[in-house]
Amino acid sequence: MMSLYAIQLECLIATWGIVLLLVDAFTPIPNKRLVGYMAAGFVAVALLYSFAIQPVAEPFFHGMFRLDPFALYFKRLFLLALAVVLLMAAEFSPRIESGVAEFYALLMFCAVGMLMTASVNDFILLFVSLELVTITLYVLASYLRRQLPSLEAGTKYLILGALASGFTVYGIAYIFGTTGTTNFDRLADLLRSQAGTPAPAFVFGMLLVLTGLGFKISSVPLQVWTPDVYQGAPTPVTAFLVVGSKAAGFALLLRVLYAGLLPVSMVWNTLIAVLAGATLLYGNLGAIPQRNIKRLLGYSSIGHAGYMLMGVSAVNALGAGAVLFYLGQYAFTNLCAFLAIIAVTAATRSDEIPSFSGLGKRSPILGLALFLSMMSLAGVPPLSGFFGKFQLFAAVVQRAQTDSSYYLLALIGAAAVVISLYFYLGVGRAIYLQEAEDASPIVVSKPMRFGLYVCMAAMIGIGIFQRPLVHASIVAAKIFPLH
Amino acid sequence: MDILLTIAVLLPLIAAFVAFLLPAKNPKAIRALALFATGVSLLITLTLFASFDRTKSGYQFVHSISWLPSYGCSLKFGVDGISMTLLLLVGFVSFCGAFVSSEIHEREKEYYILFLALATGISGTFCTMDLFFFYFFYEMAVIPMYLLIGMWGSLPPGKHGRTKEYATMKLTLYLTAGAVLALIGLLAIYFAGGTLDIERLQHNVVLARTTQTIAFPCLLFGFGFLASMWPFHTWSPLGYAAAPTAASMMHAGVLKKLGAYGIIRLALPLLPEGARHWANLLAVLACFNILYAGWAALTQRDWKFVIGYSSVSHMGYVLLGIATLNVVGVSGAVLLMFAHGVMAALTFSLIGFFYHQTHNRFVPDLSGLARKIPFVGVCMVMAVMASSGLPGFANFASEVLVFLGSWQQGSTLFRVATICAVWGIVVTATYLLWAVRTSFFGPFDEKWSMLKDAVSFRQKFPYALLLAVLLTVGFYPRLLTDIIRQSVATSVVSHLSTSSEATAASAITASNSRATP
Amino acid sequence: MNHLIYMYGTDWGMGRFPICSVWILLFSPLVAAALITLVTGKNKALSAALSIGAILLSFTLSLRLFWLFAFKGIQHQPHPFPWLVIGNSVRIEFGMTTDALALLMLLVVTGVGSAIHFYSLGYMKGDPGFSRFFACMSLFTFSMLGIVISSNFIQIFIFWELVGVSSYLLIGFWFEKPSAAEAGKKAFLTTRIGDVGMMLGILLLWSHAHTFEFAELKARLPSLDLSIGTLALIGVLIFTGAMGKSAQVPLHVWLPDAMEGPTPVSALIHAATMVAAGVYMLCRVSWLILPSETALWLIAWIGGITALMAASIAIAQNDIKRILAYSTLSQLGYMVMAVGLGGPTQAMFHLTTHAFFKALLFLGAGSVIIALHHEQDIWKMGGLWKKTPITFWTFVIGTLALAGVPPLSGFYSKDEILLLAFERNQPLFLIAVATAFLTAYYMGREVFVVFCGKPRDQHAYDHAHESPLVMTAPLIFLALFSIITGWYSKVPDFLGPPHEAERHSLLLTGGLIAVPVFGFIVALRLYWKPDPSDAPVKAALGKLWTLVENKYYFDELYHWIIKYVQGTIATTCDVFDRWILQRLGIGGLSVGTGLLGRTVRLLQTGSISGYAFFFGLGATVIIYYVVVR
Amino acid sequence: MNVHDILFYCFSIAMLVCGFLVIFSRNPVASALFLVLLFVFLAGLFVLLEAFFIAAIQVLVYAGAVMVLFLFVIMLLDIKASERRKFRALGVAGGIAVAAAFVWELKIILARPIKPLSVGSQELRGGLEQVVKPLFANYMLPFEVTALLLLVAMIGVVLLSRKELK
Amino acid sequence: MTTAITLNDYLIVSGLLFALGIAGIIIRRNALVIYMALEINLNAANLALVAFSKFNKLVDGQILAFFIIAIAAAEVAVGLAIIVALYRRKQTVSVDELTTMRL
Repeated sequence: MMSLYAIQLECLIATWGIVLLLVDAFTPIPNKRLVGYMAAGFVAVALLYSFAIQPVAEPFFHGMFRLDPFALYFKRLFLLALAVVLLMAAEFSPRIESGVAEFYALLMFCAVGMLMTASVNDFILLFVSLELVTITLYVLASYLRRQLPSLEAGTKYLILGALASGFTVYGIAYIFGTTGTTNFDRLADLLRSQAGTPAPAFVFGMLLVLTGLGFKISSVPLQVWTPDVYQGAPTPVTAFLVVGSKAAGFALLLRVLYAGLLPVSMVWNTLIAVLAGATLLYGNLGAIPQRNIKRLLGYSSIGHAGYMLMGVSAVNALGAGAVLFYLGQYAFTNLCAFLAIIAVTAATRSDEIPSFSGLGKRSPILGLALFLSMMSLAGVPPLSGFFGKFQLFAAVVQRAQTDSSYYLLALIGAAAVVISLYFYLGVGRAIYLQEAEDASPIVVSKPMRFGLYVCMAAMIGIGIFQRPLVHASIVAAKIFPLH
Repeated sequence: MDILLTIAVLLPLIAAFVAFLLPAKNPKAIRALALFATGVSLLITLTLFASFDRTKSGYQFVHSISWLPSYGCSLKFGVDGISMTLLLLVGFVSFCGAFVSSEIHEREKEYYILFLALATGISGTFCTMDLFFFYFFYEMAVIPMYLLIGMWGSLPPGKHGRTKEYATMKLTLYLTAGAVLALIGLLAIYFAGGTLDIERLQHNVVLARTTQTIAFPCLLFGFGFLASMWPFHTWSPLGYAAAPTAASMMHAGVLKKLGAYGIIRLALPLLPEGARHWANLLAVLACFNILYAGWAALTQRDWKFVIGYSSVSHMGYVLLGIATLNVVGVSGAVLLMFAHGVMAALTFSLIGFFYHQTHNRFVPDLSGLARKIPFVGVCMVMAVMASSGLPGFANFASEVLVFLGSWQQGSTLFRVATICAVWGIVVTATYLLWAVRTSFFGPFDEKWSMLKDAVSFRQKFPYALLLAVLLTVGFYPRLLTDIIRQSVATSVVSHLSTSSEATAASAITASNSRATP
Repeated sequence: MNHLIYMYGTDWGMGRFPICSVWILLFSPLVAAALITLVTGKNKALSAALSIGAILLSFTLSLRLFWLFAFKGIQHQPHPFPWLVIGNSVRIEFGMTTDALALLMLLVVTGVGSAIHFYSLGYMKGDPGFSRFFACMSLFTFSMLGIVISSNFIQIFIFWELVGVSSYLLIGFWFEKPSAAEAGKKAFLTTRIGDVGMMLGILLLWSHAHTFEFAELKARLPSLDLSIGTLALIGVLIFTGAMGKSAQVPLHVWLPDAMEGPTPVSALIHAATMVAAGVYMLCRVSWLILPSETALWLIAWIGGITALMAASIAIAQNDIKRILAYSTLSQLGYMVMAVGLGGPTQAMFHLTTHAFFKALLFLGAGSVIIALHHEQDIWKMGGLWKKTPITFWTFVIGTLALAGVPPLSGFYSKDEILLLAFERNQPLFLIAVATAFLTAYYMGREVFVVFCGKPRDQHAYDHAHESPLVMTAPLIFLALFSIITGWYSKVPDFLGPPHEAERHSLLLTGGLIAVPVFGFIVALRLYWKPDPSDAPVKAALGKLWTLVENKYYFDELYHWIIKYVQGTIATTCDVFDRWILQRLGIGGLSVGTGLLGRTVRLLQTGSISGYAFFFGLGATVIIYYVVVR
Repeated sequence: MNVHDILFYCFSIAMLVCGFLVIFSRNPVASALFLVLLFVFLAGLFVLLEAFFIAAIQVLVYAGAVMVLFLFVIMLLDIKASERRKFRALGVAGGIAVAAAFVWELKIILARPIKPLSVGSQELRGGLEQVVKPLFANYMLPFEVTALLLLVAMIGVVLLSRKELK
Repeated sequence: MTTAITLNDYLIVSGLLFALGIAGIIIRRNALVIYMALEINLNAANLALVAFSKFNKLVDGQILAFFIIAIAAAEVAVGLAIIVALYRRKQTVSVDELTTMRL
């Protein structure tokens, strides 16, 4: 029974997904949107409910599943993302030819997978839940199956994703083979017990796993798919990729590195630092010439993966907390951006940046929302992104006190900030400084408005009153033996 | 009493939020709100200045709200002599800026919101005693500037061959680059010093040499970007030229001072080793600012570019004063920051006054305006005289102090630097008098017969106020220098009292039997 | 030390009348200026009244102080007021020196000043900028008085700058005249160049003595044991300041152009007082200069050269005021030379006398100009003595005084200087004599051409008329003084260390009297005719004439320097800024980043196989670096 | 050199050859058929490793279901000859290079014999219960998740491959 | 029965198989064949797992192999469905055609 307590959220969402499938049979087409709002509302309730769940110290399911603060932090994050993405999906539903309710349902199943990843404490469960997320996203990415971009995105995501999971599982095999366990805690104990540098075969496996996870968080060298898939996939799915799937990837990465592989951190932290630098540069440089906003956000999400990897590579409590905080605010920021984008593209039928020009006049609320989210992504106070970056830089500089080569990473980060500001302001310029060719105002539905207000409030609120989220993230990061 | 300071700082931001809620249909109300907010915070600042204890050297009116316990970070405001002076500057300039903003006639709501946010950002940076919030406010001033210039600015074509979008983008990127660079240094200080509280850092923390050598260049160049230190100055004339009047005032007047303030407040006292190591380079760069920018200004034809370059060259004096690392020089630098701030604001507001009517600010195109707009002409002549260091205006006192300080520093390099600086005054006078003579004197050109002078009190007020400030401080500089000196001596120079300073001081105490009447 | 002479009291002086009187004396003109600008600008009469009242007040007060000092031996010296204090290292005070030197100068300034203020009432009548004129005049008076009573270097520098600006404003008074605006600018900048040197001198001195106070420095100078070089350098640097203000070669170019200003301005500022400020300052700090031979030598020669050069230029000028301007130059040269020869006393004496007769001459010229409705070319005048008798006779008196004909004041003061030169430096003596001759000659030329002969412009002549009383009264007043000032031969002694000149042979004195007379005779021969002309002289001098006519091509030289040297530097900076720094540096950086972005993008081929290859490659590379190596 | 070893070498070599042919045979159908063989030989290796349960699953699921699916799709789409164009030299070179590099690294890595940090107590005699019991005891959760995953797959396939509904 | 075949031999074989898989993915343009290559990758992993579990005397390897097989089946189903959809839309399964979104 205790174990059911552990997975209650997963069960809740899964059942609701199945219920949706049934409901679908009895709802006429026009009400599909309503169903979406209902689903979103339900998830929101679940989100609120999740705050009633208390973390539990010891693991469940023979040590492969944890319900610690870290897990809860991420579960809430995923629920939030799911709720807003469902809202988007509802807005988006007119553009889905067939199977709207299935769309909602799949999103929920995907979320179940993510909820799992938050608690994963064992490589087998890691693989399975990761696959649940990924395979669902294959379907979702190629959901608009009569539009080539969507299909293309789906195919790319499918093949490269499968390749990545091939790497992952092969790596798992080697980790299992060289240590004889798949459980993170056990792994950590064993590694701690063993003296000297780990066996090359083990490191080999570790690296393959990391590369595989790198695919999910789209870090170098497995980042190339990101822009294409983000551009092609249906916008709600893109949002889910940015917010959910990336967060899931980081949840796993943090677990694996900090819970499982911490004793051998000397082997991997340099690697992560280098990858962070490379990812930062790749994402931000590549974004400069972009004209399509979804593609731009694709590149920018690579860049942000780089920022967060900075925090990961610092291997200190500050860094872990910073990454968690960053993911939290990143969710709000991106959701805000994508809400705005969906609303605009619904009117303009184009997600090229020029089609956003004059948005500030056409629809002040959308313009403001998009502008604020861009600025938050760029890390400008008083928005949440600013404090996120501040913490990440702090983590790196703290690390640099002992290993001054990290100053270099900080400098790369600084350069990245400047570059990123350039292309984010490119969007901002379109919104406020340029004139629209047709100045017809854009109507925004009430739920949409609500969502936008919530996200904006969150962005500004977190940016100014950082305390609650910082506290939460620190508590969540405490589970790792970092200092 | 202490809460007043916090109010003075945050009032504009609060007003901005209120304005956000007000309907855009009623610009009058929003404008009134902006005037009210800036005016009240100016009044509060003046009261604070009046009740400022001139005998104490530490921070006063300290008010602190615990913000982020995990970082030991708290929203803590407090002023010492230096920041008090600069807070006054912000008060005057932002009030006058709000005043002259009446020229804005489209999207007032957004305009005033951004303007107020900008004001808080700047004054917050000057008053905060917490590293995090220092950086927070510092960065917060950047984006409003971007929009202010981008949405309400104007950049007539010229040899620069740029658009206002380019200008504002360049400005924003420069400022951010500087900010992030500085951030690294600040964080290094934080981790080495173990606290975010600037006062604590200043008093009982001595940072390791390695940290200093790494962190100081970060701060120096990071803040140098904002202080338009050569060769990182190119954003600034362009930015001013493109900005709307009030934005140029705020920017040339106060925003630019943030950089120098950062160096004085953080870099010098916290990283004395680094400071001594880099002082000479700073002095050289300062000379480049002074002369190079001055000569460049000689070739400008657009009023705003002339003034833009001149403000770059004036920042050179500030940097030189900082580089001297002695009480006289640094005090001079601080006073000059104040004086130049007011002067630049005055000049830009005057340019704005006639540009708003002529839509032309190319010096050769204008001629004999003084007949048509005598009041503005007189103010402009006075502003120009102030800027070229005429006694009676605050600028003179501060420049003299800078000269004295830099001469007192003693090394040959600084002697040469001083000579350059003194020569810089002639260069300044050359281009400023040229500009005034060309566009205000000489035969009146009939095509400007539509010009209207400032007649009503409302129109004259901001210019009169700024001039009054300049003259008051110019006639009695001790109004500010006393408190500046207190703080500079105790909280800046005491950390890096170089040998030359020490000897000079001893020699003087020996000589000045009547030092204290 | 001058603690002793703080007569009364403790505070800087709102205590008893005699002390605060010094402050009133100084500030009343400033108050007048402020009031006129802020309040009474509209009301011309009231403005003029304010300004004149102010200067009269100063005049009476300075008379009183002088009287007290000279006959009661009381000196009022208020406590200094600390104006700018930074710890121990910098202490700039606002003090008052009221010693003999200052008092004499006060008298000159306020006395001549009052006369000229009155005169301006008539001269500026009906000018739209009437009030502005008087405001500026008062501002100038204030600044000039400030220089006179300054007690330390920074203070004197402050007022130094202030007179500079007020002269800028007054020269450019008719700012719509491009030439006037230009002249103002030129004057300001040229003097500024001198000020740079002065500022550096002050800094250098301060870095050794750590004080700016004259009294203190004077007392401590010996104990500082400065090296000869330093001393000389300080002296020269300080002197550059004087060079700018007193228009010594090579910084003399601004003074002739300054004649663009209204004539009273030329009389007050560019003849009587401000231009003499340099000389005054040199006398004030003579203790600093006298010890250094080098400095003295340089000063003396520059003075001499200026004197001769200006005099020679004056013979070829056609503008009634420019001739006077050049004569001012050469007289200033005399004074500076006197200082350089170690005779500040003589310099001050000549300064005093010169102030009166030169002001007189200018006012006379002004009266002529008014009479001919702003005609300034002497070749368009002639035979005016019948029409404007008062102007004529006063002008003649001034001329004689200037030329140094006994018993007028000029004779005594100039005589002192010539004798000094005779003792100390023979070559300079010859130069001085030559100058004296030229002075007599060109003044004679002016008088004869302007007042004698038959009118060359009949129409103008017919409409010419004598100026009103408000203008002629000052003329008479000044004429009186230019006669008598010299007699009161105690002036030099009164100025302190009487210079023990052994009685010279009558021959020398006689010669000195003969020189100007000879000059007049030459002028008489050449220009005492119905329609005089320069033709014979031109013919006689040939190339020399064109040289002096073009003022030795100084303006052209400076123009060339400004155009080519400064212009080149400026353009270089500008080009460097726009092309190297912005386009190449920043532009290059941004373009480079952009290109980097585009190159990075090239990985994004969109082909799955390519991506897969990238994956595999990345993985293998990572494994290679982490494990295999 | 006993039977076991011989079988190992036969199976491995055969399997690798099949793998090679899967990749390099022009006709997808051929590739598919070689893939079946590959699976079978792999099953053989599993048997050698005494993992009978896995071997069985391998044959059932892969050689059975998956391959049928592949063949079915191939037939359904009947790839035209034009599809079977020649390989790109660049692609081949890249692929082989990466593969070679990978193998080379693996050889170097495996040069050091692997001694696991922990080993089990008793030999695996790959009977069902040895595998299945933990599957339903310790690994219940992944099992359930897999079930959900299959559901998702089902929905996905239905949605993606059904004919357009007007 | 005793055998000379060591763990390394199995690992080498699986490594070769994995390498083959990667090579296949990079070389082939036909989505179906690429998909087969992906399956090869998973099988290589399976081989390694089973070998490890044999030599470590731990069953977890086989369990994971089991899950991999099951999931692979699902993946194949979804993947093929996508490919079919792609073919319906574009009449091709060559991934060279899928480069509309690039740079």
